[in-house]
Amino acid sequence: SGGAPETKEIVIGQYGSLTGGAATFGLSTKNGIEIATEEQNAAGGIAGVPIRMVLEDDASKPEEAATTVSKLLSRDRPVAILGEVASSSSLAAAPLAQAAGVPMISPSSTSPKVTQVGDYIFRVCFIDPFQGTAAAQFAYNTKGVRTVAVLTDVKSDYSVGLAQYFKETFVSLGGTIIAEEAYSANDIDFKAQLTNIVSKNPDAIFVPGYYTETGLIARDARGGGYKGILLGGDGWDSEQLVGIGQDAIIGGFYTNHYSVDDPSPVVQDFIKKYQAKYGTKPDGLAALGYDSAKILYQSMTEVAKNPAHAAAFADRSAVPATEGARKAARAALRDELARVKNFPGVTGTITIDKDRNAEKPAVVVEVTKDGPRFVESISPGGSTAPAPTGTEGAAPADGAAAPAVAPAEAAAPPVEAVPAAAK
Amino acid sequence: MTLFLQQLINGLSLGAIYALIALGYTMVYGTLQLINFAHGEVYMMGAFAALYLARFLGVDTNPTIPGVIVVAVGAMTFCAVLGMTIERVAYRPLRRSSRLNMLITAIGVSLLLQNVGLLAFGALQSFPSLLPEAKWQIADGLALRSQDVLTFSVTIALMLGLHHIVERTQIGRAMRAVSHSRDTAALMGIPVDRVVSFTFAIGSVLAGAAALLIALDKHTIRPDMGMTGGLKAFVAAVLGGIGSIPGAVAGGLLLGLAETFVSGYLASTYRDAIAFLLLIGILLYKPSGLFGKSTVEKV
Amino acid sequence: MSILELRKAGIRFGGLRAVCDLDLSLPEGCLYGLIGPNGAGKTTVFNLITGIYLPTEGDILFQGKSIVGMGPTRIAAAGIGRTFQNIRLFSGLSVLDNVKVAFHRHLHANLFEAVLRAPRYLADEARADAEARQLLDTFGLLPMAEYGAESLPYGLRRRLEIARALATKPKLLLLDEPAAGMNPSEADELMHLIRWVRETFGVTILLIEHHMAVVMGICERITVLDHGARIAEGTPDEIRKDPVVIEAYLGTDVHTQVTA
Amino acid sequence: MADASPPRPAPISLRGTLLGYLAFAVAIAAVWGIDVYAVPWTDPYLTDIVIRIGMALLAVMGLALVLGFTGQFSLGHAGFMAVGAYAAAMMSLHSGLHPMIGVLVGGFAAAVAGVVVGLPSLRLTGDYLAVVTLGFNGIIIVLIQNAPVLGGAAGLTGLPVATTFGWTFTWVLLGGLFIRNLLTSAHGRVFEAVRDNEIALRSLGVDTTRAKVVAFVVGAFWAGIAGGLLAHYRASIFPSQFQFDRSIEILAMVVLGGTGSLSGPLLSAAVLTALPEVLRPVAEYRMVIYSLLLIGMMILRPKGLLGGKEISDFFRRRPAAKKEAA
Amino acid sequence: MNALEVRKLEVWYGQIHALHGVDIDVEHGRITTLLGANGAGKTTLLRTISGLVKARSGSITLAGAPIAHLEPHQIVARGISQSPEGRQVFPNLTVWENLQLGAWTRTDKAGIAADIERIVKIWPRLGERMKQPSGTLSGGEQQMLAIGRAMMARPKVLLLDEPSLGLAPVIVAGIFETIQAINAEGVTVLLVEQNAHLALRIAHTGYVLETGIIKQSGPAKELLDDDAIRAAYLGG
Ligand SMILES: Nc1ncnc2c1ncn2[C@@H]1O[C@H](COP(=O)(O)OP(=O)(O)OP(=O)(O)O)[C@@H](O)[C@H]1O
Ligand SMILES: Nc1ncnc2c1ncn2[C@@H]1O[C@H](COP(=O)(O)OP(=O)(O)OP(=O)(O)O)[C@@H](O)[C@H]1O
Ligand SMILES: [Mg+2]
Ligand SMILES: [Mg+2]
Repeated sequence: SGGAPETKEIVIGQYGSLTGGAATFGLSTKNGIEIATEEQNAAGGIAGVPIRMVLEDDASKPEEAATTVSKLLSRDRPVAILGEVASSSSLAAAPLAQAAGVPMISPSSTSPKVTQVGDYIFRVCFIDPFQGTAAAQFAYNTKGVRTVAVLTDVKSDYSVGLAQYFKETFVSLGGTIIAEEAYSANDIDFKAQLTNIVSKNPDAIFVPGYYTETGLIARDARGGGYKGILLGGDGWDSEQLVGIGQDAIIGGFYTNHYSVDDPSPVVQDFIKKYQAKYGTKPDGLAALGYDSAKILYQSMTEVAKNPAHAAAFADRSAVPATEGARKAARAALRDELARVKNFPGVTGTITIDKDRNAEKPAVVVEVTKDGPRFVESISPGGSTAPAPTGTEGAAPADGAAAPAVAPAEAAAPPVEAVPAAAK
Repeated sequence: MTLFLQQLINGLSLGAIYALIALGYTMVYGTLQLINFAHGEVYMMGAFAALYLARFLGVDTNPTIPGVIVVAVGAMTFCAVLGMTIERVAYRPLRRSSRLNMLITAIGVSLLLQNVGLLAFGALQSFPSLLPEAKWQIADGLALRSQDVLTFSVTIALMLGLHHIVERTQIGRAMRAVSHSRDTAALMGIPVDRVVSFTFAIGSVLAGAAALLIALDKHTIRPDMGMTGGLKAFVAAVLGGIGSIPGAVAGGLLLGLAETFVSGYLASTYRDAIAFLLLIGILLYKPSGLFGKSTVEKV
Repeated sequence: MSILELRKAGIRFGGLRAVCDLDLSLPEGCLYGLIGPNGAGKTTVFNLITGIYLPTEGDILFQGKSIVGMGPTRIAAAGIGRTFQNIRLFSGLSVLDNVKVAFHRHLHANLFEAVLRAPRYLADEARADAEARQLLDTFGLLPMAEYGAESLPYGLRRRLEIARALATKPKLLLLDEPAAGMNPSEADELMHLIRWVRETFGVTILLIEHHMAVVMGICERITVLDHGARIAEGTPDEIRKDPVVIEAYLGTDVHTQVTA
Repeated sequence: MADASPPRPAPISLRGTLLGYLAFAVAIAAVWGIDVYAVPWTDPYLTDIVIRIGMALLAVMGLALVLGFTGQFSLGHAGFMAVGAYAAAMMSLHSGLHPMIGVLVGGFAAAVAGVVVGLPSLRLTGDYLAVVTLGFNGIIIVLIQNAPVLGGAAGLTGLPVATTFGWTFTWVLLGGLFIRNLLTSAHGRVFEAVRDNEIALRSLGVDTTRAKVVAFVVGAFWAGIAGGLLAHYRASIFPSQFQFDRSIEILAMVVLGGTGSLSGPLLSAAVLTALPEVLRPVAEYRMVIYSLLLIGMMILRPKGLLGGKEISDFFRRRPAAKKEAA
Repeated sequence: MNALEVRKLEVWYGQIHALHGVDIDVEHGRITTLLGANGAGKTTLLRTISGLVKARSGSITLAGAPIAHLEPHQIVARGISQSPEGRQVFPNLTVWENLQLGAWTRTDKAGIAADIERIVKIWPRLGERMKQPSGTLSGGEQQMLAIGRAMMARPKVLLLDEPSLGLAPVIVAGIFETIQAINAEGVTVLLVEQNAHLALRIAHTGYVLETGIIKQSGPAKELLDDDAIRAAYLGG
């Protein structure tokens, strides 16, 4: 590697919402990625070359997300790109990464459309159809819920999507949706909708929104006299949830990527590091950020076993001669990412499927005074929860008591339809 | 019927919140003809000031009446100082230029405070219960919460107090005079700068009061709460006839009721659209708002 | 034939009858004065004629047709031009453009021709420019054609308003205190100007004025209003001697009468 | 105040017009020349910023007309962009025509929305109009969010990508020429007169409602074009892109550029679009600094970046102020 | 002793040079009038004295004390009040409220009420319209209000900018009498007026301003007889 720059480094690009409406999510993700990168560099980087993370803010706007990726691609020439949280931003930027042949891993965009953009686009989170299905199965099978009211954040594609998949599965299981109401992110008052819902007295209320509102929703629901089950998705995951919802949210359930009380060393180790560095417990987005970077680095380490690829990773010069090598290295990285199997992540054991989505279990946790408590783990498809490397990412904390609910049929999380699965 | 009454209570309680913030908007507008977009952010800052003050004094874990009063007064004072500072630094240099310029500066200040808030306070924080909370079950499916009663009564009391100040006192007359022409007001011997400062102080104290009441009700405060709350309050103030104090309250209550009843009886997915449509309808019918005096423009 | 006729016209503002039962008939081509104490309702009469206020009673006919309810734009288009007691210029426009705006109704080119600079538009524009400049020249404003209207001193703003009203090519011109803010010499000059305008453009003029020298000097007939109602009507000489008018309006001070 | 006189060149000559057309043709040729010969060799990031500036210019020129010249306080400009964007996107997705035809359709759709909003609401003034247009913006977003055919909150994806440098700036030149010519024509005078004194204008027999609606519709049309281009820029659009904050952003560009100026707002559109890019190195402090700069610029240049003038004024020799009282 | 002295006053509006080294003495307890054509700079001078326009250079003293650096409201507090050109009543405030604001610098409630009485006596029309928003008054009524409002401050020096503008002749006579009466109570008056005849008749001293320059000055009687002035300002 004669013409290489004096201080060798491998550049990874990252874009996310550091400002704007989704800033808190972007910042969590950034923190998780930062820890992974520090770990990797402490362990010698990739084949001895340190990683340099170039971070760009997209102000929570899709078209700016595309601009940041365009900047990353043309200025920083990264080996791979991490981002975004919001599906809309990932969707706007992904075509650029795809066209440039640079692998992009979204930590937490759950819209199925994102990875459909092309074969360079990956994700490490489960997708909405799966999460919706999981929540519906939990409600119907585990909690015996038969009637549900759904309260959706109409402004959020995440919330609308999740609600949609939940409803489809829940109905196909035999349940009834007896009320559908909506709110908008940033609302502070939900009494009107909940007065309606409570008057119908459903067994459960499914609230696929972000913790910022769901805590308040829980308060208004309980304040309105509701006694049934409150149910949600990974948007609930935050240390703040109980502070906002107080007693009202205690006893609620939500599906999540991981559970902080999971005793597995991968999880506890991550939590410890995170807490030491940032002073709070990591939320799901931080964990996903961490996993996305870990998977990337593992795959890069694998690819870098080929010295030509290793050299190409560290080389950012625009000389056409090296361009081919860089392309080849990134293609190899893409292939490697597509092969990821049973990766022991904080957010469970991750396998990248043929659609470049993460096949992994969801966990259901209960909100308690002392934080989320693991209830059960739900695996996708027909696969049993794998536990290969001794790090039982998805292992139930309180023994085998909680059943791993598995849909009857195997179905790779399909693209537009819900797993025809559960019936 | 109980459902209807419950929704009515819901609507009034939401409306009182809008009204409370709208009062501050209207105060400043009445004097400066400035839509003070930063008002929402003063309100947000007031909420965080109250939180940190409560934590600092230990009132959050051990609420006492004097402690709560200190927190309330502290938060309102903080808002007053912040409001006057904003006026001094960002608006006063623009006195001589158009209202639109001040509007943009206001937007700039609003963005600034919001982003500073985001960096300083993080996403969102829970606000402790400082007052006892009660709920009266009037009938099955019909309940009234003490917070709603508190917010509503404070709003009405403030409205009456402000109305008195603006309509019946010399300083109130001076505010209205300044709003028409600063030069002519100065020719009366009115110290325009001081009147404007005073207006900002009052408007900001109102923001502080609103922040505290809402934080005590919702127990959540966030750096972007000014944006949404502020926007709704702005709409409420205009609907009521901007510059009119009873109008701000009427506008706020109407907006709250509209949103609630649309959610309750029509479709919550279309809530904002239908509520806006209603407001547009009202404005087309009464082009200067519910209580707005059609600006006296004699030809 | 009378070009303008008010028949028992009137308007109330709340409890206040600002104008009531007013009959007024303007012969075509005359120069007619409307005077009366402050608050008598003179400006209100103008506002009724030009459609800014809707009369609550009576009828207003212009060239024999009722114009009640037509709205200011259509009434102006029908041929009634006016100036305002509180001057209303387009402060962001130049003096020249203030006048050119008034030609707008007489332009033939549509919006797209204007944008594409079609020949028809260019012809329009050239014509408007020439006519506007000529009008400004007449009013002694040509040297200031390119200045912002805002920077004109008070007296010249009044002149500009008259020029602008004339540019609409009205058949009836309503002037609300055109000599206000002018000193006697300037008022004198204005008097000649108004007379000249009437002769050159052949317009009928209805004039509100408190400068008695001007009113008495040029008006052929005068109506005197008080409390919204007519208290006298006649030639300047009759009016000057009318004891009711003297009591209510003119006063006995020689100097104010002659020179005010 | 002597320089308050607007720089409208007196009568427009045939020769000037022909020269203007020639200059326009040259400019179009230059744009496509750059598109073909320079853009492929340019840093895509730079091109990206330039294209985003182009789209901002189109949105801003419409509002400059409505707000800066006609004095109508509209807070819903992003709503018209949304109408344009979604109309264009639906055309492209379902008709198979060239995306630029979709963009044109988007412009017309926004213009129709302009009539629908403008006719009833333009009898309101000032802040009341602002609230109504803001409400319209809100309604549009809610309708899109609730329309499954429009993708709802998840937006529309898989649109053809067609917004290149060449097309963007072809539209910018067309829009710029259209609005500049409109403003320097008799209609432009009427717009400004509406802003200055509506009552006086009506007393001159000019239909002020019509004038306002025309300004509104023209403004909406170009906002719609901007929206259509945005839809075909990144293959996807989302309702969240057209919310109130976007309207505010456009408003800030117009006011910072100076009301009553066309090139001022265009300049500030470029500045305010590029500024966040320039501020990238400060990462999460970006918006803090951005807002500080916005406040600072407003205070230091209260009449707009160009002080209420047009760029061309700085090149034209103005007649010396020979102001003497009469 | 002069109540008001203006020395070498230079005022610019941006590029426009509105006042060129103006010198004026307003004698204590007298009526001084300022004549001049449209745009001569009369209003500019009054606004500069009141502090609304800041001079580029020159000095203004009130009873010997410099005031040019003061804010307008401080100048009012020192005893100079003004009835501005174009009336400038506060349209949304009632007549009574306008008058109250005129008395901003005062605290004697009884005195204020008495002064309002006095004004109503001079102009009964205002009394009838006490509760009406002043924006709906006729032009002349607004002018009465503007003068009355300036009197409410009980000024030492009263600046009047075209007080007779738009008033009915019978009222004009009354206004000039009122000005004389106010002056008789010891208030110094600086009067800008287009009605030069009347102004010169009640004034003691006169100044003639032309395009920002004082062209002539002297006892009012002399100016009244001056041929050039007759031709320029008094008409035929
Ligand atoms: N829009 C209105 N609302 C209420 N009162 C009004 C309105 N317009 C006019 N008035 C009242 O009507 C009366 C007549 O007013 P108008 O302006 O016509 O008087 P004017 O004869 O023109 O007097 P001036 O010579 O002083 O201008 C006044 O008393 C005025 O207060
Ligand atoms: N705000 C302003 N900006 C620019 N120029 C101004 C301004 N105000 C006045 N001027 C100019 O200053 C000069 C003096 O104006 P001023 O108003 O003092 O005249 P005036 O003597 O009061 O005239 P009038 O009798 O018409 O009231 C005029 O040339 C006028 O155009
Ligand atoms: Mg009048
Ligand atoms: Mg003057």
